[in-house]
Amino acid sequence: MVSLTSYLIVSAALLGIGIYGLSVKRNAIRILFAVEIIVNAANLNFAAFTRYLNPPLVSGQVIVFYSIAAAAMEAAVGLALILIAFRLNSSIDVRKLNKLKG
Amino acid sequence: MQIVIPPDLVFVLLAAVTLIAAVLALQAKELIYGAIALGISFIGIAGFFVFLDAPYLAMLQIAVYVGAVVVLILFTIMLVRREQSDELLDRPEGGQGAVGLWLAGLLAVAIAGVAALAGPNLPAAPPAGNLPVSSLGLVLAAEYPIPLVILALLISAALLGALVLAKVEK
Amino acid sequence: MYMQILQILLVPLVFVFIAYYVGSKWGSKAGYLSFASLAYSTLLTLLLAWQGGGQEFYDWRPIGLFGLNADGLSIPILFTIALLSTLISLYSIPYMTHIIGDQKKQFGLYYALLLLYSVGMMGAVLATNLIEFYLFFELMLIPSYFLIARWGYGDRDRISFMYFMWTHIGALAFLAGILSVGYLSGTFDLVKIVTTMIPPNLRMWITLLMVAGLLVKMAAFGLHIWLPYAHAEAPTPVSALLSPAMIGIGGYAIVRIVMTILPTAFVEISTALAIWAVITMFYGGAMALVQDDVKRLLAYSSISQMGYILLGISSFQVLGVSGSMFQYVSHGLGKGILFMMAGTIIMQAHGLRSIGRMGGLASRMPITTTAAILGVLTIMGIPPTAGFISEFLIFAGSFNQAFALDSMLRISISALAVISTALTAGYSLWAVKRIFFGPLPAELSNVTEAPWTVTGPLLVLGITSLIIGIYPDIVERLLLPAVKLILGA
Amino acid sequence: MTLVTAFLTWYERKIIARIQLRIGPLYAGGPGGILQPIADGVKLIFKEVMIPYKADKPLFLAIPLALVVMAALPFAVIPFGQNWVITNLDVGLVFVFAMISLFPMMILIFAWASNSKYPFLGGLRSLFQQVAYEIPMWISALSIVMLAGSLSLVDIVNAQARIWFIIPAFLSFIVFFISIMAELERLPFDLPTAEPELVAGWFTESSGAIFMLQFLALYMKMYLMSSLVTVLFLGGWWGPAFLPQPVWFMIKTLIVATFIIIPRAVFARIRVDMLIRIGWTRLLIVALANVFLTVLLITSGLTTTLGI
Repeated sequence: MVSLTSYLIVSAALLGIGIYGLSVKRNAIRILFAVEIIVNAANLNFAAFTRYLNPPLVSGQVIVFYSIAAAAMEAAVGLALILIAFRLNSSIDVRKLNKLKG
Repeated sequence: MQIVIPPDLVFVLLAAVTLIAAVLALQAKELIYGAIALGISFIGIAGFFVFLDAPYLAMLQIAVYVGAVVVLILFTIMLVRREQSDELLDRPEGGQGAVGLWLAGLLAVAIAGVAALAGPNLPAAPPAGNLPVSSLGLVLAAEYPIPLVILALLISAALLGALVLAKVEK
Repeated sequence: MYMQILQILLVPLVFVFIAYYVGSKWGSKAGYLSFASLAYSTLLTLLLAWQGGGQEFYDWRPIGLFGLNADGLSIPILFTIALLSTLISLYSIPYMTHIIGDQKKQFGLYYALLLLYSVGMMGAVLATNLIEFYLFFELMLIPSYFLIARWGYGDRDRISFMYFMWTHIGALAFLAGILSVGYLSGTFDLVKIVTTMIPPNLRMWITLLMVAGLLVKMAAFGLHIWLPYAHAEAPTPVSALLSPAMIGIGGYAIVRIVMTILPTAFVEISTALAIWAVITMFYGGAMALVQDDVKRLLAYSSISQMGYILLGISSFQVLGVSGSMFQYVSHGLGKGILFMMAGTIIMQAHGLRSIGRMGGLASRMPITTTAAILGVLTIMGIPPTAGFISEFLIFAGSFNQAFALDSMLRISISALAVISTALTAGYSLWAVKRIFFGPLPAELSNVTEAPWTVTGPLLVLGITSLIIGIYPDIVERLLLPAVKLILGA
Repeated sequence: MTLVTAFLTWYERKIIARIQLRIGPLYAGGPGGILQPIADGVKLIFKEVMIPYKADKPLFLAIPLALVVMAALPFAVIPFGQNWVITNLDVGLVFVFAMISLFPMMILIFAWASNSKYPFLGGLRSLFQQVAYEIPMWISALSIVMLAGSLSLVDIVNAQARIWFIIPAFLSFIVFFISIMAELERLPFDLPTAEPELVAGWFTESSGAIFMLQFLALYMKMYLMSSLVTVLFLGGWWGPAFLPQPVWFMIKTLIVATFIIIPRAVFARIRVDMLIRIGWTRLLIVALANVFLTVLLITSGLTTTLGI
């Protein structure tokens, strides 16, 4: 059978990919991608732990449920922000979003 | 003749698809392809959820992440598509690429290392028995009703916020 | 293993002489010897941690027993010091070459002093006897004085003298406390001293003497004057030992000695200490925010971090105290990285220390940048680094105690302390941004990445911080029982 | 499945021809025009596939296939009879909805990939419409889930052994039906493919086999929706025993399909703003009200007397 460790390793790799994207990318939409990947890595961990360590209880799944719901909102608000930033700045390069700088 | 697929193989394939798609999502030249790869990666995660006896989460993952989040992302990409310098935009500045790579690598190695270290203490196989779908609903309603309400309020707030933000001033 | 704990101290001590001789002959090669001996100590410490600790006692006739106590409280501290000094002896090879040049003779002296310094710190952590502790305490002061006076920057004679005087006066106050305890109770062995042996009317005075002496070492606000100078002007490898390893020993000694033998008196002054801690945190953070010299910034940051440790100790509660000791570990790792990072920049950019003239270095030194980001995350207490766990424990302990005492003052102190973390985040993130990102100044365009003897130690520290942050149980498992024992909880 | 689709296209032609008294479709091809779909298929397969200039080739070719797969997958959980189901998934209903929710994404990508103005506008409209109507659809199905106490389609049908859910949840049925009309982009909701405005909407640029695949997927989706209505509201396979269960299921599905088809011949197309407003302000509210109604129904004990 697949061990819990392998799930954790997959999740760690996803997290690494996400962190990489978060620290390197300049396109706001890509940054959103990276955030979603990180959230997914966390979700995977919750689901795996709840399955392996605490079978009758599904609290981990509940947290994933909340997390998915929150991710949808986050995407909606984030994209609305990106849209408005694009409208104001005609760019979604996070480096160029510095109009607030005095 | 029945072909028995070993679960390990499925797991490895799923992991490969998920991870490669995640990398592609960030590295694909065309943003649209990135979004599609992101969708594939999400579907891979949904596959893991099925493996983990959480079919409801898997379906939710597909419906919400792929069906809503990726659609929203695609939509936004198409709205801001005037910016054609995608590749230029995503070329990391200075040594950022290397730093990001090192940071991500170290983090992943550390977590995977701890997971492997703790490996002997962790169960190698899940306990027997299934998690019925209805248990999720029961736990949700019996133990976490207040977070559920807060979540609903949060969603409404986020919806209104997004509407206000994206509204075109006339 | 035969005399396992003693070997931790004895092997580097023997190598003091070997390193001196080898260094005088072959110059910087002595660094590898020093590295090897300290690495041996580090491995022994890890082995001890694996075994769950141990004690050794040797006859020391007129004074009592010469004991070495490696329990759950001292092992994490010991490990931090051992790891840092191991890595720093490797790091010193290129760095001291940069300072000393090719005067081979000096390398021997440098490594001999460095080893002696490490032995002093490790011995102080392991001591079971008050006199023994004091001796090791002095043993770590004197080599560091010579290290600063000989190879420091700037006005090094004056600064090293100031450092010596301040800490020595602190040590004397502490000595006065020790001697009175010894006189009143008739023994210097920590385990044999019981509070009741000391007359109640003297308890408070002795506690005040000891705590004041240790607070000088910890550079609490008002007693901190020496620290920014000493840390900023010491040669960077020495700063990287001074700041993360040495000053925290003050906090360790408060837990190990004062809280063990005089718990009641300590509780009485704990609220004052908590207020003092918060003032220190704010002062250090605010001063760090306005510094332009990268090493002075880190020095003030250390002051602020000592405030965290003091706050945790003053909560007088299992979570808070173990959080403080955890903070020693994570601060050691994080600040070690950051001082070594500063040294790397000084070395690679030929003495450049002003943050205002740096920028864009990420493109030239990616590994250093990565390590520095990890260090900054550790200092700020961001998961998944070790700093998160320790700060969380400190604040949890502080709030728990505040609610248990139902004291509005304490609650507001804890809340203020949490707010002060914003200062930490402010100065550290801002510094990273100014140093590593943004446009690269023209005069830095030919800076290159440091050799592996520099980047290797940086990465080792970063990974250790990550591992402890992800799996804090390896430290907490040792700390909790020991702290519970001391607090009698 | 392909046969069913072919049959459906024929069926649609016939009905519309009857209603609108068109001469051609009524008499063309074979006995009753039954060969017409086959002729269509052969023609479309042999036609050249035109790929527009600067179109995104891999996506342009892959999406139609994916559409067919997406439309075919949910049939795995639709129960045609007591034991006539490929897999009885615990979360069958959510699975169907999840697959349906993938359609707008596919269509949008395809529209973008064809690199042309009209398909893109059509794709955006399709996205708006399907996302807007997905929500009332989910919420109206919620009351069914509450009544049946399960997400498995087999359990839902079993719960209707004595009374069809269309009776206790009639409001829900109406909302659901309107929503699937919009989801299927049938008239009067066929804005994404409105001929006078957008040539042929999001499949303007498709031709030959590509067009055939899309067409196939759309009609399969229609059949899927009809069977979903049957499962959720019309008691699935239940019926008098003189016919086998799958036959009952087919008959009911066909009736639903008929009702989906008829409006095409009867109604005019509505405006975009009306469409969105109906979806978000009317249907959503009715669907939510319906949920409360169902809660009342269950708590009042009426459902137990009805024997659900």
